[in-house]
Amino acid sequence: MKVLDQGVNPIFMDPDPDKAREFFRKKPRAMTDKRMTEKEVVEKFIPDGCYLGIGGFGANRIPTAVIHEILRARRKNLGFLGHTSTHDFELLCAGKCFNRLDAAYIVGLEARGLSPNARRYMESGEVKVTEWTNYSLAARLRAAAEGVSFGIVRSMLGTDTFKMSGAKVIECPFTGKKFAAVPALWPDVAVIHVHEADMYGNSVFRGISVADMELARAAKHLIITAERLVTNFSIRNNPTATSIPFYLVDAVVEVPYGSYPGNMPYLYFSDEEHLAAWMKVEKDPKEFEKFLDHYIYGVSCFEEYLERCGGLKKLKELQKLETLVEK
Amino acid sequence: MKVLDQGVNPIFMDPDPDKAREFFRKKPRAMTDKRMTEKEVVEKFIPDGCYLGIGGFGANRIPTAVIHEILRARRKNLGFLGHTSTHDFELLCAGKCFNRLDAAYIVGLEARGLSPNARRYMESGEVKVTEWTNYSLAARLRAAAEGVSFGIVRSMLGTDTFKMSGAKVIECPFTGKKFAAVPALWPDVAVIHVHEADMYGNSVFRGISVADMELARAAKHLIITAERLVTNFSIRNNPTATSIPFYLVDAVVEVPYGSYPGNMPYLYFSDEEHLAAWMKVEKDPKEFEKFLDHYIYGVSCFEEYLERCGGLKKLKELQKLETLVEK
Amino acid sequence: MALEYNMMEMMICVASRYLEDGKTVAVGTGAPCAAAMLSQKTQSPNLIILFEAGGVAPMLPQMPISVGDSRTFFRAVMAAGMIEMMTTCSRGQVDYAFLGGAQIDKFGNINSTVVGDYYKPKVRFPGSGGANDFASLCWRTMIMTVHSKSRFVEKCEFVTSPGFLTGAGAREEAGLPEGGPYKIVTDLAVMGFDEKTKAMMVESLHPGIEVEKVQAETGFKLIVPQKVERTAPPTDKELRILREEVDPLKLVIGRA
Amino acid sequence: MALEYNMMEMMICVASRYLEDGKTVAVGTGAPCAAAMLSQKTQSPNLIILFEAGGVAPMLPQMPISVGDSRTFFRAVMAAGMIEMMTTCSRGQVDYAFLGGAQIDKFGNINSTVVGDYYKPKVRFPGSGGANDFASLCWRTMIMTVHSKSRFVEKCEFVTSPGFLTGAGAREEAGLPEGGPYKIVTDLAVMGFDEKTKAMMVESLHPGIEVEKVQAETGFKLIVPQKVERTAPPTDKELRILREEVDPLKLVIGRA
Repeated sequence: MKVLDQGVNPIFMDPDPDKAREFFRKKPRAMTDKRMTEKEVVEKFIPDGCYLGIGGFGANRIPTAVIHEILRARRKNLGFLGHTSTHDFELLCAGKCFNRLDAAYIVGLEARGLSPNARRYMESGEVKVTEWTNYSLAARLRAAAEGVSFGIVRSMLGTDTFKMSGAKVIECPFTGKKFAAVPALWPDVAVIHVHEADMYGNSVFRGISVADMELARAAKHLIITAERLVTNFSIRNNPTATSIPFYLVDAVVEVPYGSYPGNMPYLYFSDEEHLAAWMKVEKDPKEFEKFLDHYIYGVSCFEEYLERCGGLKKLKELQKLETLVEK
Repeated sequence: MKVLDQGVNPIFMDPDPDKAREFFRKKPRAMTDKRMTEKEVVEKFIPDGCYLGIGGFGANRIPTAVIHEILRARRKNLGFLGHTSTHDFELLCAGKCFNRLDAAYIVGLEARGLSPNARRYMESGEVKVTEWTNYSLAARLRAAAEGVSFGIVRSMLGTDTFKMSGAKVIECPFTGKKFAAVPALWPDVAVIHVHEADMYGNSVFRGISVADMELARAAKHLIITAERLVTNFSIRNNPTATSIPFYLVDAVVEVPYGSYPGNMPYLYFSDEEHLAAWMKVEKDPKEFEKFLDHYIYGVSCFEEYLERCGGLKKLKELQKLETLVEK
Repeated sequence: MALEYNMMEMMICVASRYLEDGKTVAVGTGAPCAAAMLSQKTQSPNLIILFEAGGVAPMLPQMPISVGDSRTFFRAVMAAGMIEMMTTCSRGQVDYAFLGGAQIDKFGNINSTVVGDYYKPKVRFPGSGGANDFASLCWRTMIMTVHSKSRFVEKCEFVTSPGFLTGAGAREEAGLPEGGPYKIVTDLAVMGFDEKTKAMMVESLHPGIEVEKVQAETGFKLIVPQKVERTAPPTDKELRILREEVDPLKLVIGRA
Repeated sequence: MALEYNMMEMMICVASRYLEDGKTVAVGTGAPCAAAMLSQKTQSPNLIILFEAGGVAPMLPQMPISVGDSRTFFRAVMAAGMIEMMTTCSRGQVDYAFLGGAQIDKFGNINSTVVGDYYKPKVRFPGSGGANDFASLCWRTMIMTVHSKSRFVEKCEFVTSPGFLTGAGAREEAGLPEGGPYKIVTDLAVMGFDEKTKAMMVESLHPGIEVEKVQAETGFKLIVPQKVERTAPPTDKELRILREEVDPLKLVIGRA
């Protein structure tokens, strides 16, 4: 195929669909009990150097418990999918966990401002970056989910975002129109937080799906963290609501309040005080180290972190904020 | 782009995404009352010669009332999207409504056998046909829904299905692998039957979506028929369940039992007796004409058709069959 | 004394044995669905049944009439859509698919589109539906059909769904992913494909059937290896489950 | 006497007037969202607000903090996903999108990625997020930003999101669909783009601002047409609705 132009930055993962097929051919499909702890899933599915994707939208429906565990396990040299990553990105930068990055939205926390530490890390030159957009990165996952090696979008054309990407400009064989072709992306592992899952991994989330439908299907290994486990009967009672079927899933971790300090739609709002504390303390690297020790490295489990952040009383406040019963 | 091979049959609809954009630019988006009768929608949105797509799966969740109205309005020279079309196809063949066809699954009614009249019509040479598969036809709709001019699949390659299609073989710019490129398909109009819709067109269906997510987004005009109308409040109370947003929709027709004689998941099963009667009477063209007069041309509205088929008593039986309360 | 059985029961029981536990199978209505259900109730309790229109792992209360009817997602774990199912095949997560057709040739290609001239056909059949997609994208295509000379032809008049196309290397050359026809279960025998040439080969003869009979009902020269297996007849257990639990209304097994 | 207002209130009120009734607008958090909400409550009750992460036409109870937080689909008509929203843009069904950025150049290109060397940046910003997608796919890109020489540059150091690229014909040449920057609303003026050259042009000066001031705060030569409009100041009604209904907590309008 004639390539009219192409981005200069590396494609970190092999877009060969037949290699992915070989992997998926061997991936176990039986409906078995997949419950694990966050420690176990990091140990088993997130080794040093693997390429990681995180579900949700930065500080909304994120699998915080597993990300903390990645830091505690001192994981290094990961590849990371920077698809509207905000607090998740801030966390992984705090642990200097990754050294290569597909970037669509990074270092910022949307209306909250920019993370000083994430900026330091990204300005250090220690991280190899390839540029994308939110849609083109979602389209890379969609192509992988479709079992093909590329997808096409009309974004990026003509810009430096394209130049610093790994995309190529091609022509439509029917119309001659130009498109940006983007390579399929099969992350080694993805972690997605949901409202409900059964022990086999059948998962339900409420509200927006962001890019999680595509991420769940593209990832070679998939870890689900769930606000609560439900019976398989409950799943089968309303199959229309299932977003992720069991055969995509490798592990299920039950984590109530698992998206804290992020927002979990219909359950609890984000803890803006705590997120602001991060941004503030990051300005001083020394203080930031102590802060990380207190909230992450020095705690043994996610529940302990929740306690240190204010425990049930704080969580009840966030629940009130979320449900807007008075509105 | 280098084309390695290509199908010989016509592409009936222009795959230019910019022409489609121009159309959608002007399509009204405001949330207005779109309720109409089946007569009105056929009059307004389904003129002779237009290209039509039908939602659901042949004899499952189909918009029977509108199809009957198409016959009664003696529509001719339509283009038709033969994506697992069974009873809907049988109906349109009975009216000789279309003369060009994208075919993936036609003339059959799955386990029920082949429609004698549909076969006669398709063997007459009166219909221009281009061959596809269920997936590649869905992929054509998906490409249109994405606003691009083509999609790629790994189906069809090496077969006569490809040869008699309008697809092209291209090479991936990243891996050199071959794919079948299929042209985007924007039908002029689609009709989809759903469980619930509000007067603006926000629509919910339960159970499998077949290719309706893609069809709803690809069609230039979209007609929804709904088992029942619900309030906008009801839609907003659970936005996760919405499959089709109002701005895609041109008209909403309330048709209880609207998928009859097809199956409507969770509400009523297909009327196998009536479907068998079709197959039987089709063998004799003379008898078939009388049959059509009795059930379609000679009735004034869908409710009258339901009455002639056994009315509420029959519908109650089908409801019993569907819900399987005893299981 | 063992139970008697008809040829449809024979085909279903034999086909069911090829479906390994813990694997995924995309099925159509009728005999394939019966074979998958039987396999679940005998050797492969963790066999996962998928339907192309969107049903995932239902607790099938009875035979579906359509691969899109509500039975196909009765108490399913997911009610999805066609793109979901077909891309699951494309990703390499569907192990088996079942096909039928009007003609099958020596490389396992299938015709379910037309007999006669394409533009003015003598007989028009449904076309691919999802068959070409399954045959292209799943790892192993299973075929169940009655054995006759008019069905088993040297070369299909129209190749709707790919087997091994023109033989060894042809799928790769066309760009198809790894896969292809696996077993053909008929009322006479089970056929597989020669590793090297990808041509059809007799693997197992049903009780009372000799290779000559199979060849006589086949419109091309079958490969007959030195050692041909003898198909084990349906067991009483298989037959009882098939008749009492899988198809009590005899919708499929009554057709033989 | 008319109410006083700050520059953020000015920008929001002015931007809100460009959003026609019955159209769709993709918004981010902060000022763009406030402008869209204000427009709904004044001239454009049928304006449809979309969020890139999936929220469609919510009844916004307050300013979202994130374009993916639960406010963005509070009592929405649909809670979809990002591909749904971006393909809606790509199909041509989204009329307006709002962007911000660190730099904007005379053809309306935007930099929100890096200042300095890309591989070892002096400042690393978030990158495109959905901005490049919106600027590529929506019909009219709206930009709200404070007017200063460091922001309005001759040429962006890095073009994150396309304006008219290098000028007339460049979007078409690159393969982008029709679209591009529409209005730039700053604290000093409203800029548009010259029909022929696609270069930035002053359209309307805010109260008390003269064209010299705007040019002085701009790092390239602005086109000044013979007739420049005078921006109508925020009305009392606009200000009251903005303060009481849209942003009572002063999350955005308190930032000026």
